[in-house]
Formats: sequence, C-alpha cells, structure tokens
Amino acid sequence: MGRTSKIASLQEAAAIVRDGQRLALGGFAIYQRPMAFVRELVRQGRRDLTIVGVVNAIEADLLIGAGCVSRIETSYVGLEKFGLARNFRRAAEAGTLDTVDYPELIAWDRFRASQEGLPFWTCTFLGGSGIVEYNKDIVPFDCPVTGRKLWAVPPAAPDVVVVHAVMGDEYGNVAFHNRKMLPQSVDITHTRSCDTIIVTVEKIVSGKEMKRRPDLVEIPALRTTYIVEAPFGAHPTSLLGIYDCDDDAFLDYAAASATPETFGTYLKRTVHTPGDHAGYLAELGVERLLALRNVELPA
Amino acid sequence: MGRTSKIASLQEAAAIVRDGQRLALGGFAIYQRPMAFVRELVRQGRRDLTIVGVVNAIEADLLIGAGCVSRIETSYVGLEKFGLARNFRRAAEAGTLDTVDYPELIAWDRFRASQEGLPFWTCTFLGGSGIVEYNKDIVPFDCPVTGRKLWAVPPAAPDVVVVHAVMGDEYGNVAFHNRKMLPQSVDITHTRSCDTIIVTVEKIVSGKEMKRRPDLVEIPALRTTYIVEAPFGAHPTSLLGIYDCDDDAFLDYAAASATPETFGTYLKRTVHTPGDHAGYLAELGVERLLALRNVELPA
Amino acid sequence: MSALPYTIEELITVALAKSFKDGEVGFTGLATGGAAALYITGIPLAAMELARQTHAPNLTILLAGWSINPDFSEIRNLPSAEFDSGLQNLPCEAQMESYPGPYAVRRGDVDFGFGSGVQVDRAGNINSTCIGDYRKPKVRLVGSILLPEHMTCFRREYIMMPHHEVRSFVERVDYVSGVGYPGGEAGRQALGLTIGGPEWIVTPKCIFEFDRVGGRARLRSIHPGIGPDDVRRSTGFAIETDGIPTTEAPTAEELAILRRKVDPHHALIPHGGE
Amino acid sequence: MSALPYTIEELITVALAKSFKDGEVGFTGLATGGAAALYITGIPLAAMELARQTHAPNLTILLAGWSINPDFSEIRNLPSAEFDSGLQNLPCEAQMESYPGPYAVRRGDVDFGFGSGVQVDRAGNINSTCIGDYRKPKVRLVGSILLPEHMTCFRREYIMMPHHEVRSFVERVDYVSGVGYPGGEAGRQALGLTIGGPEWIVTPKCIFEFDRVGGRARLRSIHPGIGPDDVRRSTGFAIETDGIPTTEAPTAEELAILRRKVDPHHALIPHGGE
Repeated sequence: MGRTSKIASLQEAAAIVRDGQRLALGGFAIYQRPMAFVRELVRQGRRDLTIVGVVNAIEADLLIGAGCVSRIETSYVGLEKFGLARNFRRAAEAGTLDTVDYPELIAWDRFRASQEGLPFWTCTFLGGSGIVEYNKDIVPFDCPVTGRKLWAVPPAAPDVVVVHAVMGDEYGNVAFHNRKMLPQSVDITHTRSCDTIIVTVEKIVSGKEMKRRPDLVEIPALRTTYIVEAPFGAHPTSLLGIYDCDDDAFLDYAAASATPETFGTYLKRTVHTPGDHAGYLAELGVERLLALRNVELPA
Repeated sequence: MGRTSKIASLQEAAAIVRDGQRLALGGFAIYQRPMAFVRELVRQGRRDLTIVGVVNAIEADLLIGAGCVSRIETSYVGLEKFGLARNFRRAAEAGTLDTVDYPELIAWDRFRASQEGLPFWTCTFLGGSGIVEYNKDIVPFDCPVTGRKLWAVPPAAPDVVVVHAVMGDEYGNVAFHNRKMLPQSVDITHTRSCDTIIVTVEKIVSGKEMKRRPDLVEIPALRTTYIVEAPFGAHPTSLLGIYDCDDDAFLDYAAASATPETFGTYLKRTVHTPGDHAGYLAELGVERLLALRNVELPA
Repeated sequence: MSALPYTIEELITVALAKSFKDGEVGFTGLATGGAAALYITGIPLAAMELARQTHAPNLTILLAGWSINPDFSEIRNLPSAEFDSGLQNLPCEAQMESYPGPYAVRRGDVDFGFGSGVQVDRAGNINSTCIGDYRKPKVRLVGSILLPEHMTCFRREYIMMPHHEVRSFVERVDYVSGVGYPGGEAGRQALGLTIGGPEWIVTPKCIFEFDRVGGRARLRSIHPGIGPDDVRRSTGFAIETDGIPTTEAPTAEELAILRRKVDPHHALIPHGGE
Repeated sequence: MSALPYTIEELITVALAKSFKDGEVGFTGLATGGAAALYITGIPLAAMELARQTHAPNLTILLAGWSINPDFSEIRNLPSAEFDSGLQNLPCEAQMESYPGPYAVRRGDVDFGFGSGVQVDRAGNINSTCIGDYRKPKVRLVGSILLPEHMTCFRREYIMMPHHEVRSFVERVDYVSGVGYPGGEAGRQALGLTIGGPEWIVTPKCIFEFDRVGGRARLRSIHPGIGPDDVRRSTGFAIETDGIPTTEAPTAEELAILRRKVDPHHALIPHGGE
C-alpha cells in the first residue's frame, strides 16, 4: 500500500467548502492572502459564508462584494494604504452583512482557543467597550479564583481554514519561511485551529526535498486535507520574499469597488472570464508577474 | 546620557533572589539548565524557595539537596537516564518538601497564563486525577458558556526567572538557536512570564554583533534584569550545539546523592570549595571542557 | 505659523519626547498616507528617538508592534507596508516573529502607545468602528483593531488626532472602540480595568490631558499662534480655555538634535528653519 | 519461550501494529534504559513502522512528541537523549520547535499513545507519582509527567508494562496519574472526560482490554507459552482466564518485514530466528 497523495485541484479543494460554513482565510491585512482560492470560491458561487479572522482585507472584501458572505467576525476590514474596504462598508451599512467585532489580540486568541480545545478564551479587559456592548457571543463571568470581572470569548471554530504558503510536498507537509513575520504566524495558528485545512502553495516539491528542513515544516501532513499548487496564488497580495504586492492591481481593485456595478464588471473581468487560476495568470501576463518576483542569489 | 549596561556578576545576580521567593529555572529535564546560577544560590545559602517548573531535574534536585527549597510545583522531577532525583525523593518522603503536582502541558500553560496576565488557565481534562484530588490550588468551576466541568489552574507567577542561553549583549538582548527544541521553547515562555529575568550566557557580545540576527533575539533588552557571562554555565547539562551533557559528572552526581552525607561531601567539593564559577571550571579542567565542546565549520 | 522657527510637528514631537521617562516602552503602529501617518507613526517615532538621544537612552521603541528599537537614521522614507521585506530588513535589535511575541503586552510591558480614531469624546473614548448606530451604521469603518488593547493593556495612551474638528471631538462617541475615563478612574475600576487609559489628546491646535476623578478631557496647553476661540470652536464638547498655558516651544538644542540626529533625512516629520 | 521462532517483543509488536488504522497518529516518548525503553519506545516505534510498511502507510509517528515520522532505518541505537543534536539530526518530516506545536493535542490530533507507570489497577488507572499515601509517601516517584494528557487527550492509550507482577497490577493505584475507566465510560463522562482512555495493557505475559461498561480490565489474549495460572498469580486483581485466546502469532511475512525493513539493525527490539 502506498501513501495517499493529498494533491487536489483548486476546483476540488474549493468544492469542500459548503454554503453556510465558517471560513478562515490565512494571511494578515494585505499580506499573503489565499487569493487564488478566494477567486475560485466566487466562481463556484458559494453563499452565506461566515468569515472568521484576525485582521481582514481584500480576501474578505472580494467575497463580500461577490455576495458569498453573510457574516464576518474580526477586528479590522480595510485595505490599509489602499483605503477602506468598500464592499464590506456597503454591505455593513445596507444591513446585508452581520458584523461581529473583536479586539485584534482576542481575535487571534480565538484561534488559540480552538487549537487548545478550550470552550472559551479568557479576556480581562473588555469592560466599557462597544465590543461587549454589542457582541453577545462574549459571555461575562466572575473569575472562579479572584472574583474579578472577566469575559469568556468564543473559540474561532472555523469549519475550513485556507492558507497560501511557499512550498509543500504531495503528502501535505508544508514549510514556512525561516524568518517569519506575523502573517506567517497567523497562518500557523490558523492551521492548528481546525481539522479541515487547505493549503495552496507556490510549488509542490518532492517529499525528499522537504525533508531537508524538517524544522521549517509548520504544517505536518497529518493536519493537511488538501494541498494545491497555485503559483502566484496570493496575487495581488504579496508573498514575503517571493513576490511583492501588486500595487496597480490593488488600485484597480479599490477603484472598481466604488459601486456594485463597477465591482460586478471587475469580477467578470478578473474572476469569471479568465475561468480558472491559469487563465487569471495568463491575463496578468508574464512580464507583470516577473516584475513582481523577488530574486536573490542562491545560498 | 548613555544606555545602561545590564551586565552583572553571578554573585550580584543571585543576590536579588530572596528567601521564600518563587523561582523558575529554564531548560527542560536534563537539558540547558542554568547550573552555574544554581550553584551560586547554594553558596549564598538561599532558603525556603518555591521551585515552579515544567519538567525538573538536577537543577531542582541540587537545590533541594542543599536545603534551599521548601516547595516544588511541577510535573516531573528526575534525572532521566541517570535515574531518580534522590534528594527530591528523600525530601518528599521525609515531608520536608511540599510537592504540588501538575500535568506536563498544564505546568507549561501556567507560564502562558502569567505571560498573558490571566488570573488562571482553563483546563478541561483533570477529572478523576490525583492532581485535582490533592492540589487545592486548582479550582473547579462550571464553564460559563457550555456548563461543562472545568478547572482553573493558577498562573506560574514566578518572582524570578533564570535561563542559560548562548549569547547576548550588554543591554540584555539575548539570542536563541535558529533551530530550536523544546528546552529553548521553555526558556522563551519562562522569560515572558515574569518581570525579573536573569540570563546567564556563554558569551556577551557587542550590540552590533547581536544586530546581525534580530530575528533570533527572543529576549529583548526591555525584559532583561541582569545578563551574566557564565561560560559552560549549563554544565553538567548540555547546551544544544555548544557542548554535550557531561555523563561522567551526572553519574558522579547520581552516586553522590545516594545519602545526605555523601551529597554534603559532593556540595563541598563541587560548589563550596571552588568558591565561584571560575573555580568550578578550573576544577573540571580544560581538557574535560574541550572534550564536551561541539565544533562545526564556520558558515 | 510660518513666523515660528519650528513646525507644529516639531513642537508636538518635543512635547511628547519630554513626557517619556527613561526605561519606558513605547508602541506605535505603522500607518501610511498623509496626516494619519504623520500623527500615528512619524511624530511618535521622532519623539521616542529624540527622547532616546536626550534624557531616555533606555527607552524601547516597538515599531508596528514587532520591530524593536529600529534604526531609521538611514532611511529616506518610512516603509509603506508592515510585513514586507523592506521593514523586515530595517536594522533593529529584535523582531517579533510570532504571536504572542517577545514582550508581554498583557502583563503591562508597554508603557505607552499612540492611537487614533474618527471620533474622540470628552471622556477620552475613541471610535474607529462606525458613525451612527452600530447596528445600522451611517458609515462603517474598519473596526476596533488594537484600540481596545491600547486603552486597557498599555499603561497610558496618547490619542493622536491629525484633524481637530467639531465632528471628531464629540460629546459621546458613536461606538467605544477604545475606552477612556467614563466615570473617571473609579469608573474604570468598576469596569474591571486595572491599568491604562488616555494620557493626552494631541492635535494640531493643542494638547488635552485628563481630570481622572471627573473623567473629563481638559486643556493642558494651546499651541503657539492658536487662539482659545479657535480651540473652543473646533471642539464638540465644552472646555475651559482660560489660563491655559501655551505649549512650550522647543529649544534650539532640541531642534538641532531632532533635525540633525533623529530625522536627518526628514523621513519622519516636516521640519522648519535652518 | 526459546522454542518459539520469534521473540515476545516481536509478538507484541505485530499485535500492536495490527490494531492501528491507516491514517492514525501515534505518540511515543523516548525512554532510556532497559525494559522501560523497550516497552515505551522500542516496541511502539517498531509497531508503528511495521504498520506503516504494511496496511497503514498514512500512519503518523510522533517520536518523543516532537520528531514527526522519523526515519530510523539507518540508526544502530536509539538516541539516548530527547533534546540533543543526535535526535535533532535524525531525518524526519517535521519537528516541533516550540510549544504548542504543529499538532493540536487538545483538539484530539493524537489517536493513540503509549504510557507506563509503577502501578496499574483494574480500572486502568496508572500511577507514576508515589507509592503509599501521597501526603506522606513511602516512595516518591517522578510525578505525573504527561500521563494525564495521555489518558484524556489522546483518543486511546496502550499501557505498556514491562514487568507483570502483583505489586504493579493492583486493585487500586495509590495515586491516579492517568485516569482509566472508573465507573466505565459513564464514569469518565461524569468526570468531564469526553475522549480517550486505556485501550490495552500490554505485558510480557498477556494483553488486557477493557470492559467499558463495567470499567474493568479483562484478558484479551495470553501469550504463547504462558500459563493462565502464571497470569493470575502475577495480577493483583481478579481476572477471568477461562476461554482466553492465545495472542496471535506473527506470520513469517510479518516477521520478515519487521526484521529486514523495519528494524534491520536491531536498534528497536530484540529479534528471534533466522
């Protein structure tokens, strides 16, 4: 008997996300988002998703603008230097999106609660905030030890987690940067908080090659449900050390999201018409992708 | 005005530990223990300490055998392949040492509770165990969300944390191995759980040298109280990649701890008579230290 | 203002710098774009570095929360992105590679931070979440982000408001993203908050401090060249302007250190004079 | 025993291997020295690797909890230390560099583990903490270590007892380091335990399984060459030996794979025959 390959196509992987599920998308703000996967979800017309996150940006705004999302639980939705997340804003103001706010560290701790199998995460500092005034999923209680006022914050409890990483093998071992930053740390926590884990990677390499740096494998095969090869799969967000943020594509996105109509045109042009991720990359063109690429001298 | 140096002698650093305090000593089992510091505490005749730890070994047993400890909170005290911790065993059986048992992961989580400023750590799985039967610092409570039976475990709350690391600078920035193992992870958690942090290092290097790898600095200067240069400061335990465990010294220790009398002789020979860490190293001799040393080709 | 031998940003920078004590730890985010970036990132970094180069050599800077004691003396512009190679390669003493990181924010490691919002009220509550009713907002904004932590886990917070206007300085914020002094210090205690709270509100016109018993913002100083009427008209809650001192002007020596050593390439704030 | 064409360790290894399902995750510590090392580390590793090389290619090995799917086909001896360069450099697929690590033990990622103690009782409780009264112990031992987690966070536990003696197999352990089936599965539920518990007790003489309603150990099989009287006399609680089958002997093919591919250098367990 041979070991099972976990390689799937983007279509197959996205198909396991069902309408109404709780979805956590890796990365942080405008960095290292699993955008190829997000675009495939839009193509498949997923509906009624709950996005659960820490600091969200284009990956959430795009899904919201495409009508896939009915609820979001996070500390931030915006495009940083590219401005507000206009689809998010419109949906929240129209009342078609349920917004559930958390503080940033607590939004992160909710994934730790899921990782640790805890029924809640303890928070000490929510008194007086709009968070507890409006978020009824947070339960106040008295500390069983000190009597102090505390809040029980619900676990993130995602049904599916999707992250985009640099490389992995066919069994689903996925390596991370040696020098990490917080987007990589979010991804690592996310992939330990859930039992259905989809990882899109720039490149699938042999198991033998992966074994050269077992210390960098932060997602062991045992946790991976599907691994999908999706080069430039974070575009237009950056992938640290591999390619830069595509500022032009972000500006295009920000402008297109000004109205539902212009955003509809944008989705047609960048998501539906290209048909799949290969079509999306072909549309961008070799010159543009190579210009974004980082290169350094081999070690 | 110039920046303050945090360099201290072993004597000065050990002097801030007061009788009766809660002390956490870095490392894990028989790996990377701050033994030079421990020996200095014995020389200074500290009394009535509480050792709070995760997995303890010779560093705790030696302090217990020297009469410095009245209480220990941990999941394990033993010498691994070198046998039982006989001073610990004797003191526990004689009733002169208060032993407070925790499960291993929870013993670790107690430091996370201190790091996070939480009044307790939530545990789900203690029902039926001797831990909760005898450890009355653990408070049962009903989950405010699910009603499920839970236990509130007290934070580690050390007064002083001491770890031994490879290198740091005069301001107290301390770097860790690029490829870590669990003893290094314990140290990192320990040094974030307390506001009085003593770090002994193999070598104090310039701030400029430290700045070459800011990603490896796990203890920033702001958290360090004292930094002490103590070469071979973990001996007889190992320091990963720097020197091996001194098996002969461990066997000597294990044999000497057979009775209070033989252990008294051992303390006199290895701790008191050498007078300080330099004397201890001189007693071991150059040949022995160099034989334990790891060398590899410079990168 | 042009008559003054320094910019308003230099004035604020020096005033902030003097309020930091040696050995403290200051946290600032990396904001991008215009006035917000200047008030949340540029001025705080310049002020912390000025303090380091004068009376507080042991002050620790947490840039974007994760680059510890960065050296930006050689940079021409602030990095425009938090998590790209540019900031990763900025020389510094230590970096946070994973959460929770090398400082214990919820143990109180951070002495002060800098935050902002679209609204601040007389109790020092700030709002970055929405305008209008939260459940049916007129304008939905980005969310609370780290403001709850800034206002309760840090030991004090400098609220940095790049625009001092009636619509931003309100009687009561529409949503409390970060909690101020409702009911004063006693009010915070009753809410279970043990440390922290707003220290100043810094604007282009003045600096507010807080009456911690009454839980109300009051003027600490008005910047040179700004009239009391201007400040009152710009503020949506009642304030007393009588007897308020003028914000202390920076000395020639302070300006010299700021311009030549702290920010030689004018990467952090606009400079005047010379 | 010498008449058998396999060792008792081979017998146990094969029996264990067959009980693992494809895709499961197995956890074993790195014990050192004699029989304990054999039962807690050598046999479990051999059994898991045999399963991987036969019916369970997707089984995951967690060695010492942190080296994932190590390749020990080239080693001559098991490393004698958990956190030295030797084990760090043992080829594997992934390593845990910090706690909490790459598998979520408290989400139930670990399907089975191997644990031991100085006492096990009829309910499957195990003790590694003390002999006699906890508050005034006759013998104080190392402590509970990870046994509480083994018996409640892992989905099942193989209790590995290298010595099958009356003093180790007791009516009631002196201290519950790891909790078994007091009151059966209903008893565990009442204690708030949602998963896990002892699966087998493996000894040089026999294998126990559990009546999960009554919460009692019962014999599953007796090893070839061992008499029922011997098992009864060695066990400090009452057991039924009538009608208990003999532990299934390994096939020639199983032994061949075990000896030639799994443990070619006899680094894990003693081998017979050939």
